[in-house]
Amino acid sequence: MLHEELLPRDVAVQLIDPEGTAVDDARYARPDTDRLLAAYRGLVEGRRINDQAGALVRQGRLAVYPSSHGQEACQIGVALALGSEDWLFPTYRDSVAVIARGVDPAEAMVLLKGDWHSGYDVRANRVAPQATPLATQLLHAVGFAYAARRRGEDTVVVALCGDGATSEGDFHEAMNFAAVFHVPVVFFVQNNEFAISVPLSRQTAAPSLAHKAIGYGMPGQRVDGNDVAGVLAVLGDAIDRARTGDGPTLIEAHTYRMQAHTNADDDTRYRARDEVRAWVERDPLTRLRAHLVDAGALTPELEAEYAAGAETIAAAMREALNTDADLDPEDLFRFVTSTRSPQLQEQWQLLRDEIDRETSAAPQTAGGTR
Amino acid sequence: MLHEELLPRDVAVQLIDPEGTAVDDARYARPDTDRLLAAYRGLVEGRRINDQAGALVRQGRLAVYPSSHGQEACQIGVALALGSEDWLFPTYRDSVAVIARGVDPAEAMVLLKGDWHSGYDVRANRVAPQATPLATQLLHAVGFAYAARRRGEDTVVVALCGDGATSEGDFHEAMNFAAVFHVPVVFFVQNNEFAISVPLSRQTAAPSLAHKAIGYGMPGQRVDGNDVAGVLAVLGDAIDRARTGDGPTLIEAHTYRMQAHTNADDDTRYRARDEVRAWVERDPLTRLRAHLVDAGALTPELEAEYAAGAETIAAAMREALNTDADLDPEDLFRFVTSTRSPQLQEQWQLLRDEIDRETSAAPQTAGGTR
Amino acid sequence: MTIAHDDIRLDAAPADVRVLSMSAALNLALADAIAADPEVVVFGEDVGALGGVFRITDGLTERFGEDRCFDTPLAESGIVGTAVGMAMNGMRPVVELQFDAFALPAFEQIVSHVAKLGNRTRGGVRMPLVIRIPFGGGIGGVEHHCDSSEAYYAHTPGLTVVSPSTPQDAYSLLRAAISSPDPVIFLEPKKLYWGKGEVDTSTTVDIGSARIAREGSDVTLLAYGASVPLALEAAETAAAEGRSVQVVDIRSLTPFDDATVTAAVRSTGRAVVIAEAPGFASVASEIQARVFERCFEYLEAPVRRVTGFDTPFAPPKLEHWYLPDVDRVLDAIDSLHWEDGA
Amino acid sequence: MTIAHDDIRLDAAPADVRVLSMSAALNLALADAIAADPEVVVFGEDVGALGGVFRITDGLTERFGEDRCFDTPLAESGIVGTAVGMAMNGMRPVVELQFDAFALPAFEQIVSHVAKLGNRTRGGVRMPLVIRIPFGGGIGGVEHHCDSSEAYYAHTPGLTVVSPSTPQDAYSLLRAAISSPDPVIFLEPKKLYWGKGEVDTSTTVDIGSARIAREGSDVTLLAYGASVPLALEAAETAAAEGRSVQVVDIRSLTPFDDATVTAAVRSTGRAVVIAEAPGFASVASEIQARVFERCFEYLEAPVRRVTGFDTPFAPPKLEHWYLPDVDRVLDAIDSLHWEDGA
Ligand SMILES: Cc1ncc(C[n+]2csc(CCOP(=O)(O)OP(=O)(O)O)c2C)c(N)n1
Ligand SMILES: Cc1ncc(C[n+]2csc(CCOP(=O)(O)OP(=O)(O)O)c2C)c(N)n1
Ligand SMILES: [Mg+2]
Ligand SMILES: [Mg+2]
Repeated sequence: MLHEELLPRDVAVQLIDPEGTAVDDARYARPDTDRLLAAYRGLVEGRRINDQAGALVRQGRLAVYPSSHGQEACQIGVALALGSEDWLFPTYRDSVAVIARGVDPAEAMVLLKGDWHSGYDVRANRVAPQATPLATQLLHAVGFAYAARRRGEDTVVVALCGDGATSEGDFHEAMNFAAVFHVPVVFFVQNNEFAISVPLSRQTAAPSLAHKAIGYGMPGQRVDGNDVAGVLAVLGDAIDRARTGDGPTLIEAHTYRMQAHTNADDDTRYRARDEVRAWVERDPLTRLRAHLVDAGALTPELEAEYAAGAETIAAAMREALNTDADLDPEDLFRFVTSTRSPQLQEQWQLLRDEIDRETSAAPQTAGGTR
Repeated sequence: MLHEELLPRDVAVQLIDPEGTAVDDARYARPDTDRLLAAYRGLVEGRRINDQAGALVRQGRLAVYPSSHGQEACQIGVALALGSEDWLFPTYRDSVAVIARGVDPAEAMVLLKGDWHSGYDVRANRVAPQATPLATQLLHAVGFAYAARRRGEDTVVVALCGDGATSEGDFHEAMNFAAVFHVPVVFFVQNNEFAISVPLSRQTAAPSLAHKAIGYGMPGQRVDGNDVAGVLAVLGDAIDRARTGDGPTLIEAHTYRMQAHTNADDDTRYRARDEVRAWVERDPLTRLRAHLVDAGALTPELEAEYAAGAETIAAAMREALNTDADLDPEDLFRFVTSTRSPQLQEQWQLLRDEIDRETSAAPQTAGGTR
Repeated sequence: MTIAHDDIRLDAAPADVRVLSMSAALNLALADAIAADPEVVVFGEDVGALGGVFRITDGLTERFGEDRCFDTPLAESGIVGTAVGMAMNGMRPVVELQFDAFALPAFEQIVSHVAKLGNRTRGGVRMPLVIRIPFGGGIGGVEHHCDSSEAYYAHTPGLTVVSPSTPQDAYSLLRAAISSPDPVIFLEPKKLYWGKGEVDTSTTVDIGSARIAREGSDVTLLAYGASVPLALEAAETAAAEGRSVQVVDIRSLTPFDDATVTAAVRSTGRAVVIAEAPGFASVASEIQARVFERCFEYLEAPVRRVTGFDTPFAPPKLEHWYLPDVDRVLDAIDSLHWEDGA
Repeated sequence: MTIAHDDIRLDAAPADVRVLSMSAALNLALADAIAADPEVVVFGEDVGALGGVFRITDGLTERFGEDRCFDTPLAESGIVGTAVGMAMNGMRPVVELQFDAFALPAFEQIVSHVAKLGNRTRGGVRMPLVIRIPFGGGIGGVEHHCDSSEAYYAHTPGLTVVSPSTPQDAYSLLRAAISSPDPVIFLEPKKLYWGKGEVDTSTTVDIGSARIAREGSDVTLLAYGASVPLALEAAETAAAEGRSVQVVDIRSLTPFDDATVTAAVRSTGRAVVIAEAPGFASVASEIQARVFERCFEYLEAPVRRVTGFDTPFAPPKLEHWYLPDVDRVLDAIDSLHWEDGA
């Protein structure tokens, strides 16, 4: 690859514009209608998941929820672009991608509900635990891909992070290790213009985040992150390259976080309502819907079917989250190491005694444990 | 600045080739003869310092010495390019630059002698302590430059690191902070092709280290690190830009570490003698000498004068290092914090008692302290 | 000075004293420090327009401008490393790291430079910087948001480590930390951010001094941060059961106030150390060991400790089982070989 | 098993036992582990062609190929973070971090992931990885090359932390660490790298077990790493003065062998803990506190500790004043309230 080919385009790849009009591209083909329909279904479900989670937070059933409202094209694009043997390394904001990948919504929400730190079997759907410490998971993705390639598997790993996370040292080290070891990883950055309150302009002075790629000797590309067709095409291309041994790629998807960072955040403190409103016009659902309706592919029946599917997921989320899990205090000690140390056993006994006394005392003296 | 202008050239800037022939450059002017003579004097002294330090290690007077033999054009280029109000943030390998900047050789060697961690007054010559933890000092340089600019000073900070250090997360964070805050820092990477035993090809897959700059939105440039004229020109240009408010620059100087990493290292384990020998022909001294002799500027008298000057420095080093410093055990406790804590005072009393007993016991029972 | 959880009205307090939450007291300390010294700057992630995720820097940018309080790129080593350079060049940076676990990327800068630069340069370069870290649990936060990492810092020579337990100390200790020529790790107990108390801005506190938070003669509770109100509550309950419990707010983990602590425990002959962090190789073990060694002849019973378990911090819904609570403290007190056989 | 500093000839030893330096024993353990399990890989800075700055990986690349032992880019968080991903995917990475202080850039990965991933996933993902770190002083190294950072790791729940003091334990503990399904921080006392001793490759050692390194009845010395030979030397000297000194090699800092340690100290009634690291909030304070608490009724005197000072590690020429030495240990023993009034 020539040096110039490592640089991203000056304008992000876009295959369907905000009005739903097809945009032709010399390099990237638009996914076919079936795939776009599947993507649309995903977007509808993703949006519903975001809305439902928001409602559950307000009802006190979720401790916290970092919404990907507005970023669903990235979330669904990632889930669809991955092959079944591939792996996803997501962040706290990627619950929609995690669920779209097949993880049970209730299990995906365990972290945000507060029952445990991660609630799903990572191997069942090939999804690593959602990572909170920023950019750290990118390195795990690199090591994971290294091991897969070493075993001769053709697994590709897609690692997600946000614009803010690109400033962390671990982002740099992950990109560099990936390039030097030439592992099958695609780094997919959702540039949603904010890291909590800090806008991209405070995060970097680079022409684009994708321009970082050449510094590692890997190709970088920019895509309109609200255009699921573009995301699928650019991501698909990078995944293919990774699978065939052409090494890692950095993709920057330009999107926007439509809601506050989490429910605990107050975004009126740092951005104007006008700015947020302007992005409504670039909504990933509206444009794909317009495109598919224009193409005659999206019928009212299909729309109703998708909406119903999304409702089913939402209902399942409500049900799961309205049930209080039976939590076992001994779990605190069960998984720290594979064999429980004498110290932890002693500590568990202390706690068990307390709980026992509390339980037996409860009938007599409500509230007191002594 | 256009995006393309942030990219380095495909071929490193060179103003004098290995044979000593002048190379013209559209952008960078060759320093005048006086400056080149000053540089040559510096190279002669630098080489002598490296040789002398090596000898002192063999004689057991220095604990360790990371030699910059072969890299003197970088060391001297940096020292000469800096204005007197500017600051240098060097590494363990940059003793020659530190001394060329004005630090007393004996004080510069305190670390390597083992008397203390750093031996010079950083403010006297505006040289930060030589840094051992790789890339960490780049961030200090950024903060330092930030403070200088905030006070309205036109100080420029030049921060040094090696090729290996560019892989560290702190390199990335320093570049990014410098670019975002637009501070007057020049990052000068001496790519000497090795990080201890690890060759550059294992360190990065990038077209060049200078290609990393665009990922931060700052210009990157490559220079022949064995051509002091090129180093002075490229560094001078970047320093001027920084001083006039045009922000940071990343410079990669391509050079070669002619000796082992330190005296403790055995470079025959990881590189062929032929490879090392090939670089003798690109020696920074030979080419500048040829150039200046050809130009009629470097007379035998001047050569003798420079050699004598270098001998004086070497003699001073020998004298300083052959003297055992009077070390005070209380120093262990003196500088930890500005006020000694009761804990440290207690611990010092313990040690003082031990030493007192040892001293009084010594005459009677040699060796024993009880 | 105890925490008043009621929202006492400002006009009810004497002229120079205000009733503030700890978060407001910290905000006031930052504002006063910025106003008092042009070299004081506050920066970190989201400390500007947002005012910090806990609003401790609320309004500072608006009031003092971008030059005095500003956001950085998202990189903790970058934040601390840059602060080191600023401190080398005459500034007094006060940086915020968002949560304990997110201070860890800066650990090399803190241990290898912040803690050591003064010593490395024989005092030639001092490090007058403050690293503020919201610490501890009790707020139902998810993983990585509730750790207590004071042991990492307290074990590192060269660092001063303090933690307030009242709004007054929050104000006074933060002012003292910012004035200190040495680097200070300033740990803010998240759980206490919203608790209120009187703050007299003219009150100063010496770093290195513990505080007798409650007098008592039977047993001494040694605590810091969010464990201090817990200790006070336990003391109250124990009083009802007829035991006179002294509470010492350690407040300054390093330097440590041996004089106050030793005298306190010698006076009662019994002690329990309380801290949220996992107990193994912790500040609590240090205090326990010191007290044992210095009060050996005075002890009626082994010094006990009540700490977090040696497990990762619990998820929100299991937190109540993890955190030291009044009952656990009372149990520890009960185990101290009382003559009445309790 | 004690360290024989004489260069005993190989043919003088019995058939299945070799006399090796600790560095050779570690090298052998790595080679044997690589040979035994295809998922074991060794990587880090300079571990390939160079064989590591201490030559612990000498010859591994040559013998087993680049696939089994290789150099990485120079980035410690990268090394550990990549190892985490490998471990998640079935490999058994053994990484080398060049010196204690240069492990610090990886601290976030170690604390937030290596230590916690197993717990986070309810055991769904285990972390069978080993992080080898040359540790401690005594070799005249310059700043950042001689620290002892075991407290940072031992305080972190989820990590197993071990350190050998003999070539035999170096071999057996490293094999055990590599076989462990859990992450192990393996601390190699630099000062002991070149000391020799017998190594029986069929000897196994349980992580979590301390070792009685010397029998004795008057006082127990508790030590690990390079402090073990120091303790043995002190015991020898004390014996000459008529005191019978027991030495326990802690060996496994976490999990901790309370049973052995408690029984040992109860049997003598006196104890001194020895470690090089600064004492404050250290593993030494933990041991001291544990022993105090568990042996309170058996103690004739307060448990003492002999540790590094609470200062940054000393420069080479001041090191001898900094490091615990025989005299300091003997002084501590002398202070233990002996009936003979010594
Ligand atoms: C190492 C680390 N530092 C700080 C945080 C606190 N934090 C959580 S999310 C966030 C902003 C992340 O921004 P970005 O990477 O753009 O992702 P986004 O939230 O926009 O999806 C911050 C600062 C963290 N989780 N990890
Ligand atoms: C954070 C950190 N990791 C590891 C080391 C050990 N170390 C010292 S020098 C060195 C190689 C550095 O290579 P490079 O940056 O190219 O500089 P050079 O020595 O070639 O001048 C290493 C790995 C260190 N000093 N700091
Ligand atoms: Mg973002
Ligand atoms: Mg190099």
